[in-house]
Amino acid sequence: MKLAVFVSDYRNTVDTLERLDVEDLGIVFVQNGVNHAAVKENGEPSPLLQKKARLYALSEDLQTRGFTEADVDGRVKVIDMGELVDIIFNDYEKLAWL
Amino acid sequence: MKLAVFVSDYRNTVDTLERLDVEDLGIVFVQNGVNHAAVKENGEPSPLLQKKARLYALSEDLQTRGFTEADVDGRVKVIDMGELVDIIFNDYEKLAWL
Amino acid sequence: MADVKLAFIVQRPPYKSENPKLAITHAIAYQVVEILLEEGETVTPTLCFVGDGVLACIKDQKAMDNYGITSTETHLKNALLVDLNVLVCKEDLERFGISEERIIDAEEMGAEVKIQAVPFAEIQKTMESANHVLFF
Amino acid sequence: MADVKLAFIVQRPPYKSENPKLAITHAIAYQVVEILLEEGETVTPTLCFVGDGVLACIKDQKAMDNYGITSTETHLKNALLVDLNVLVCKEDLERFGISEERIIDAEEMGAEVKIQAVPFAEIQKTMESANHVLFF
Amino acid sequence: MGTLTIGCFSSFIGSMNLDFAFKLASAAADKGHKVNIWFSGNATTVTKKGQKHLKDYSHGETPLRELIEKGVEVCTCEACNLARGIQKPDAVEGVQWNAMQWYLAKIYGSDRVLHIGGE
Amino acid sequence: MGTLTIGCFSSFIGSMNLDFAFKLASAAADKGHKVNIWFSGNATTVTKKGQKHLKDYSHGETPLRELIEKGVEVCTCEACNLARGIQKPDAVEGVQWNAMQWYLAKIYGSDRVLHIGGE
Repeated sequence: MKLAVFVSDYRNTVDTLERLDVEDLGIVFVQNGVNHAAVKENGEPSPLLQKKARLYALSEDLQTRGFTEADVDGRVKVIDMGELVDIIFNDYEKLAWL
Repeated sequence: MKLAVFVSDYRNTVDTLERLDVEDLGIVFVQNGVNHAAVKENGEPSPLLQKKARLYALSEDLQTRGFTEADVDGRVKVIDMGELVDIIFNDYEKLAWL
Repeated sequence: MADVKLAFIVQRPPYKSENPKLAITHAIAYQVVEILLEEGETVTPTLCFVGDGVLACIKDQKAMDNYGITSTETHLKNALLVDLNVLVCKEDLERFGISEERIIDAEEMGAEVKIQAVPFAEIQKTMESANHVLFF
Repeated sequence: MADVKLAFIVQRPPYKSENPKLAITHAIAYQVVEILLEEGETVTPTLCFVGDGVLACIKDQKAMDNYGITSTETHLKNALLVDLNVLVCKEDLERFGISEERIIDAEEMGAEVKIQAVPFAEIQKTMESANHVLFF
Repeated sequence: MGTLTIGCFSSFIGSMNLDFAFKLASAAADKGHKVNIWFSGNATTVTKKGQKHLKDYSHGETPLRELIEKGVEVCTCEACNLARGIQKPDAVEGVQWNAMQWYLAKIYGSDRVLHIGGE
Repeated sequence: MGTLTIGCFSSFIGSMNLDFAFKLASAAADKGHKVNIWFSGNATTVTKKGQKHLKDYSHGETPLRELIEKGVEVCTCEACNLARGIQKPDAVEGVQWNAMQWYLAKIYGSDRVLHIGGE
């Protein structure tokens, strides 16, 4: 399954993403989810960045929270809303907002 | 400090309760917080029940979720809304809703 | 002329937000969607409870007595009465120690289907075969 | 004739709910509360950021540019301009690797106070000496 | 007898926070305590009058009116209401319209404060 | 060009979910895609007209009107609105009033569905 998962929170109260078995996974960090891409805790990046997945973070939501591209982990691609639209239509068949 | 903390969620996204140093602590499980009092995970009761605190759970909120007193851990006192009012005014000086 | 399959995944407990209830009511609407579709077009939702969402399936919810609102239990019974396919994750039921006799059913109301406790792998398959997934 | 001390504790990140913003605006209202109180009665809030709440203190928030809404940064600057006591948990700043130069200030606007990074123990003391605690 | 001030910041319908606050306020008032309630943020939509009482949904209007009748003081954040398109004539009668200082002033005179934050 | 249906279930103001949905819908429409938006639960309060545009708050009315002008189809859950005291004449013009089957029917004809659940 080609699935793009939207992570909009920094702390998740669901473990769905850990359990899902997805062959072609994208993780899109939006809203407070961008903290996963831009913040380290005790020097450690978010465990979500270790998933076998293409990783994206929305530039608008990074900027809103005072982050710049320099803060973003190298594994994460910074995209804008227009690029997100293309990713949604071209790269994934199903979308999940956790 | 005499503090009554209201826990209204099953999954907490804040660690405030772990860090607070309170000499006279009450924990009141309300709404989905009652799951801490009535549900075990893998046979283990919620870690919150091990806090050095007086523990209460609201009967109305247990019943709403299909629980009876028989489900509730022995350390937790089941109270109704009227008893909660008395606890608020008689036993604690400050209240915190996490 | 086709059927569109939907996986409704309820992953949070009831009574914290309207999510679990709205998952059920939206799934039930599959019964009346035909008035907005062409002949032969259908929508088939499967309603799946996983994680803390399985807590929605515990019977004897006294939401009406205590808060004057329809319980999630009543909504689930309505779902069973319209033959909706309702799955609950077996591993999560076991994790919470919820026995099968505590699971809601609507037999006394004449429902022909029951909530089925299935391994997570089956819920995964439901998501794979669905055209769209909706997480609540 | 007395002063009532309040501890406002912001423990969640901004932009997920209105909580952090409302904590700031409610604390700022201490400036105008006297119109509703008797002579000599005052309310003194201390605004404390702990846990993920410290993320509210990062400067250069472009909420207006991107979403057309006042940033939490602007609200915090307003708080400093009215001499509100604002504390941020040092341990949490360190945990997130947020250096002091990334913390919001309102010096260029003429504020005389700054956000103070303090150990959690001091925030604990603030709660102890407060008449009431308000968790956001 | 004491004074309890409750601050409500959560959305109306769904979270049960407002339902809880109403029941607590009612129980405290029944025991003779003075109760004040402040609505801010998404909670302010509960002050809109004309709520159709459908059993599927939490209902705010009837409990609000009952509380006001019992002498509970209720106030809503004017700016929060206006931002949501709710004008004062649209609100339940007896609900006061004011700003944050109302809450602080009520807290000043309270023995207990239960601040129920937003979601 | 494809069809995207977005389901919005979160509270208006605060969570930024609706702000995000509006921006995404607008970007998709600008690229020539067909977009549908369904409001249910606490999200339905965004359809109330007469929202005062205060800079401190997310504003729903103007973006909604812009989206409708761009051809985005917008529908709100009638029962959810009525439970919150919002009648049809109180709603932004051009917003459709219907029930859950509207959402399912739009999903039927969609290439992509982004269901943004509640808080």
